Amino acid sequence: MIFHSTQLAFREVLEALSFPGKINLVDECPYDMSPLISQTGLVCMTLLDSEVTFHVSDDNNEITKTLHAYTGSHTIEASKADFIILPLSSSMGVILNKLEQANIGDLVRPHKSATIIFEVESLQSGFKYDLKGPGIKGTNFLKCTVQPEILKKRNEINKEYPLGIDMIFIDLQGNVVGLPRTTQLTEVI
Amino acid sequence: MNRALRTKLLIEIGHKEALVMANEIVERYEVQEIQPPRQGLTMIKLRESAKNSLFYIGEVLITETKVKVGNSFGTGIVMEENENLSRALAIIDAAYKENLPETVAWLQLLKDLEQKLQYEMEKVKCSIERTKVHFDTMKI
Amino acid sequence: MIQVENLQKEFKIHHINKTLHAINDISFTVEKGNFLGIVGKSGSGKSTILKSIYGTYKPQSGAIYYNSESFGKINLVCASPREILYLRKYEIGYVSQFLSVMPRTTALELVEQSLLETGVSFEEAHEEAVSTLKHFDLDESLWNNYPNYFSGGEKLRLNIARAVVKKPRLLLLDEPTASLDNTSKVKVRESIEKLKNQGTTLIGIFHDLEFMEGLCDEVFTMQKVVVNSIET
Amino acid sequence: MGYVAVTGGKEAIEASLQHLSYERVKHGKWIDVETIKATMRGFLDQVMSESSLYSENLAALAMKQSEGNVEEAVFLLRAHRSTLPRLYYSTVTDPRDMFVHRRISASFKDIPGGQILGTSHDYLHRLLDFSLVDETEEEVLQKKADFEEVEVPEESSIPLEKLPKVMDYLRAEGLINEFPVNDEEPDDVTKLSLTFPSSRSERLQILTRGQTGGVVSLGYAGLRGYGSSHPNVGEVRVGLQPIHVQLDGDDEEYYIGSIKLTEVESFIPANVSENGKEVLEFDIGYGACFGQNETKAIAMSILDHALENPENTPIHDEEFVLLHVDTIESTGFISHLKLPHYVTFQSKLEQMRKIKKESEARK
Amino acid sequence: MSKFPFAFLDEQSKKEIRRAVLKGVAIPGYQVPFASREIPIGRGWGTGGLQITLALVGQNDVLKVIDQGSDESVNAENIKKLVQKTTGIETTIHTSEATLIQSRHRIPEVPLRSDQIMILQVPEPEPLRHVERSEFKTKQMHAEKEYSGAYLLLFEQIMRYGQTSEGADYPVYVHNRYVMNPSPIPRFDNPKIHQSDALVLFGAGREKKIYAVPPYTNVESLAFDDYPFEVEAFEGKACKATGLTNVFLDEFTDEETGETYYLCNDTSYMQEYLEQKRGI
Amino acid sequence: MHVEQPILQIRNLSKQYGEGCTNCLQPNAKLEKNFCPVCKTVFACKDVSIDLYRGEILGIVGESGSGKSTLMKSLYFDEEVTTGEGYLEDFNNGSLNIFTQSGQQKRYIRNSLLGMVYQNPMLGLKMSFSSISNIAEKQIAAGNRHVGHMVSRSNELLDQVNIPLKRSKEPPKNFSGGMQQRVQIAKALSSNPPILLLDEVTTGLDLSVQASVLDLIKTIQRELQISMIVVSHDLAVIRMLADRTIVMLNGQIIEQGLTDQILEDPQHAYTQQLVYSLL
Repeated sequence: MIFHSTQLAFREVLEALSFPGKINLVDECPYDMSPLISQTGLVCMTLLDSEVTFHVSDDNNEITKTLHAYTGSHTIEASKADFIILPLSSSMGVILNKLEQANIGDLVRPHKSATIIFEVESLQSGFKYDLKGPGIKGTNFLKCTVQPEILKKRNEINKEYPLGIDMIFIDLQGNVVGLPRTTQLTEVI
Repeated sequence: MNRALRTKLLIEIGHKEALVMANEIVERYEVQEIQPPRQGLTMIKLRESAKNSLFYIGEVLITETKVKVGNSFGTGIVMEENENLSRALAIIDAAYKENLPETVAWLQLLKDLEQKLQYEMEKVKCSIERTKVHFDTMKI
Repeated sequence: MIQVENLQKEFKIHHINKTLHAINDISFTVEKGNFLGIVGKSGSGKSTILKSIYGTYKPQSGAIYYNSESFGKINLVCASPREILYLRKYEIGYVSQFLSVMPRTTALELVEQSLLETGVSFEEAHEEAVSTLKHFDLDESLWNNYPNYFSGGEKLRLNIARAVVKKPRLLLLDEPTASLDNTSKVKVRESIEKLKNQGTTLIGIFHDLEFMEGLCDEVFTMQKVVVNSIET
Repeated sequence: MGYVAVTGGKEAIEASLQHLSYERVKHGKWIDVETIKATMRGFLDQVMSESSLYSENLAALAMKQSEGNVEEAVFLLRAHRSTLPRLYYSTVTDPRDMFVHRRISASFKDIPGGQILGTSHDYLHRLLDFSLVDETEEEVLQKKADFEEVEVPEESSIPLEKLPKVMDYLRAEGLINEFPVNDEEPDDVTKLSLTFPSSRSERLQILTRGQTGGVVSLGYAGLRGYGSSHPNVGEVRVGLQPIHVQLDGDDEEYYIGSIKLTEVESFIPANVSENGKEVLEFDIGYGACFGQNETKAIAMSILDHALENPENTPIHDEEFVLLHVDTIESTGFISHLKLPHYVTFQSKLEQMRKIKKESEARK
Repeated sequence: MSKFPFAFLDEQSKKEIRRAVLKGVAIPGYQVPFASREIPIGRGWGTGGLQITLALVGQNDVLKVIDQGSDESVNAENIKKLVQKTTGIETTIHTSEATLIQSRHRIPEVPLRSDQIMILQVPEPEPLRHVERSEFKTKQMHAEKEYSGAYLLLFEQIMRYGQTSEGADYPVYVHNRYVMNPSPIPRFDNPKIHQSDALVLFGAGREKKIYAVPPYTNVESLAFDDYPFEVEAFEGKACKATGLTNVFLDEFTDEETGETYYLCNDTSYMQEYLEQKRGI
Repeated sequence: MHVEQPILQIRNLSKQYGEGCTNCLQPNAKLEKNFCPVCKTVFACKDVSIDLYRGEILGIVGESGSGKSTLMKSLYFDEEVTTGEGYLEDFNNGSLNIFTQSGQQKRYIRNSLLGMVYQNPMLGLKMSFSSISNIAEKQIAAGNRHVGHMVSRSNELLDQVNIPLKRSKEPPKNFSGGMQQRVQIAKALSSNPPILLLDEVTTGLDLSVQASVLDLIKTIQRELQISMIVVSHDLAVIRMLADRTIVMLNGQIIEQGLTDQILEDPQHAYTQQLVYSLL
């Protein structure tokens, strides 16, 4: 039953955002969601429906069509989207551009900001970042293939708390890591 | 005959007919049930006359069925819980989409239903008309 | 110290659509430490000159050059309100026969405040205020009373005390002795002389010419009574 | 063990529920759902309107289960609603297309189409009819037959499916402001939390699903001086409203049935300035709800107008009105006071004792 | 007639609640509005907490429900029964066995773990409601971080009584940004939310708000430098059954002697403690 | 003498209610007072520029509807300006336009750098909280978290505004209008803001009460060297308090200068009308 799968996926995502940096594993989606990573598809099915909007960067409409079919959610330009989905194929320029456009909410409704669902190669190797903030006992770290420039951009966007974007990273193995706006992130060189 | 009228006739006055029509199709064609009859809601969007805007007045309980006949999908929606009628309407809907020859024959049947509905409504209207207040102008 | 050139002032009164000419083409110079007395008939525009120097009136044309300690030579006709306020606080004093004060301020406080706003310490201000009030023979029982209840003479002495206590560089006197008895006049005269000796420049209008005797270095006479012409 | 813990709720609940069930059956009588549906029209209409769920079958079942308690019946339906998927939105339905069964105007005597009384309690002498005590099936069938045998005109003369509106006459005269058609998608308070300032669609939705008693009380308070919207009922219409849906990807509409609807337009004099001059015009207060609930719809029209014109009185205060008319919210919160508050009470008690002790020590 | 979906709510409703929960976690202490479904228990009877539980719960969860410190009080039983009826999951009274703990007015005495989620039922989520009754204005105040009103209430109490008089539901500052009502838990439980190992979620069904305190988040009870926050003190009092003193106590009167005595408010904790003692 | 820097600079502040139209948005628009007869837009403030210097009292005089109260409300962020800039020397050294700051920043400016005394004490006070709490509220807002300090500061201010300390725990609703106004002033001052805004503070008070409030304001200004903007329709109040005065009419500044100059040598027809009706 798909609702058992989405329930489990939701709990993994919730745990990931509650403990930034902690690696959680999501099951594969029972449906074919390619070219998305299967787990990205399942996460989308867990969170999206006709009441919210999404935007897929770098898409020839295939992902958009699939997501609409399975969730009933509608696509919209990046600046207005509740969810921005950055598939693995997205180039650095596109990613920076979409992040730049993402809705950060306003002071009365900071929850109206976009959630970024970000596909990456690996959440276990690559650049190393120090994490601090709510959900983290002392400090934690994150190793991932996300370029420092992108996370620098993220820090810039999130400068006036409580405004900002929240990110859910998913890698090729189906690992999930959450990065809410409250997490302070610095690259370890 | 357009779909709105057709569905109206079958729902308001042609339950029996709908089941018969659907059976004709089931007997002759393969009918695939894509969505077995299920209950759900339809939200009603109303036009209000003060500012000419729209609002939601509430939901109505419906039973919905989706079937596939040949290459065509058909939908049956009916208020309240009524699985049989919902399924029948879905099959009839699919039959029309698929342009099955039976639908041609149904036209007369539907026209008879239309006449019957008009007759019934006329009766109701006449009865209601009795409650109209007649103001007579006094002669002075 | 002060140089008035071709000063002209008129009042345009909009609702009756009239223009009143007050003074026309007035020029004179006062050297530092000198006392200029202005004489002339009532309505000849004597006060207008003082009020133009003090900034209360805006002249239409002409210039009033004043050698300020803070700003150097400054044309008071074009000075900004903030500059005028500064000069009033530190350099230019003005005494008229009217006393306008806050309702709940005592005589002593009034004189003290005059000094306090220039940044003097409270102790010093108090000391100076006491000696000045003593000098003007203001009855000690009045010191902690509100001036609104004072007699005309008492008010005027207080008024002068308030201006004099600051030892202004330029003091404008607009008929300050008009309603004073003779003893008071003497006190005023004494204190003016004292100021003068300390280097204060003075310009004054006095009703009684006797008072000016020996006090003024120069007298400027309003040559002719300017007729109030009416334009439509 | 000699201690008393606050446990043992489980058995008590079971027993209490058994008592509850027993109440319904203890007289050995029952009523079937079909009978309720057939004979309790007023109840069904009120429950469907307050629960915001149009289904006579479910409303009748809810009534049976709740033993006729409206509050409970509405609650059952609202909760049931949460288990059902929202499958469709209807296409825009306009009460101009209503098949009118009743239409009256308090503003004009002779309106085109006429004053049609239809079915109404208005002119009923509220005398208990003791003949109903022993009413038999034969009598019921006889009464039914009697009505159906009354001779009616051969042809109808009033276009009940396309009855003109009273306000159109005032509009034609320029006495009512004409608003352009506004097709902006309405907000839906069942899907998105209400925020203030609220939108018109949110206000109307909350009022139409509001508790009948609550909406009527507030409307009444508005009339009595706690508001300044004093209406003249322009038109009350009751009838069957056809509902259509548009299926994804199809262009042809689909008829799904008709619902009974009450609609009210109230005329409320209002100052407007035109080219800098003050003139008097009529504003419209709008009320509409499921079923035949005329007082509710009229009260709604008063509140609609009051909320469109904010003022510093409760009836014109959107937060005051909209946050307090929902039956589930008000009855739920009032009844929650029955829940144990041992911990909060203990905490307060401790604080009070401490304050008292210290204040005595200070004396 | 019809069967109910798993965990009662239809999937779309759950999605909305889940999204609200995630935003709540991302903005600690901020009240995320949500539509709030009607469910089969009364508004004000824990519908907010229950909706969160229903949106979170899965087949592998073990649920504990507490009301006023007791697992077997009527309301707790009732909620537990509903979840069980619509999901078939296991329930427990032992804090350590639960994955989800829904509670009204208490946080268990047994320390929570990071693999547990605490869900608190909230009757009034707005800490500024007593300062400002308009929702529009309180939202603005949160937006501007204008919390002088919340402190003012405490200040006024100190002026009147010489100390604060807030009982339960004592407001807290979360992550140094939002002032939040911790739900009517006693002040005794406030420190348990600070740097908690477990995620704490708050649901207000009637007021239609969801908010959260993630694990390891700073939660300070409002106080002044010279009037520090104090929890309820049961000075010189101990649980009659266990002798424990470092717990929240319920007050009882012995019907026969008229004597006042105290027992642990957290009954499952008391039970576990007694069982363990007997075992030794 | 160094060049004096204003503590507050307002540049081209405008506040309009309504969208404006082709009639009223052109330079020489035909307006009825400050109201556009075509689109009903109200131009409450139009292109107002002001400098306020440290320690001075600036008077703003004008009839009701002249825009003076709107100006005050805009300065205190009670109203949002339509266009215009504002710079406070004590906020980022006057480098940032205060009107375009975020809600959080504006709240900080309002709480810490400004004090406001409203004509209606209901707007400035919580009538059922004790007076001492009312005064503390402003200190709390400015970040004070020490009850003892706040109490002593509040008592000091109550003393300064002549309210007996034994009444400090009474709520303002028990007080007379003049006392309420004095509590408001104490509250506005309690966080030591460099700028105090006073909006018709003596309007509606008895003459003797008026005098005591005016005296209090003057004393405070002298002793604390606070800058003030005093708005009044009453020239007598302005004469008593203000060093410099601005005259507003229909949302615009029509004349400004030294207060005695405005009173004795008014230039503008409207000012003359005001002054002549006073004298």
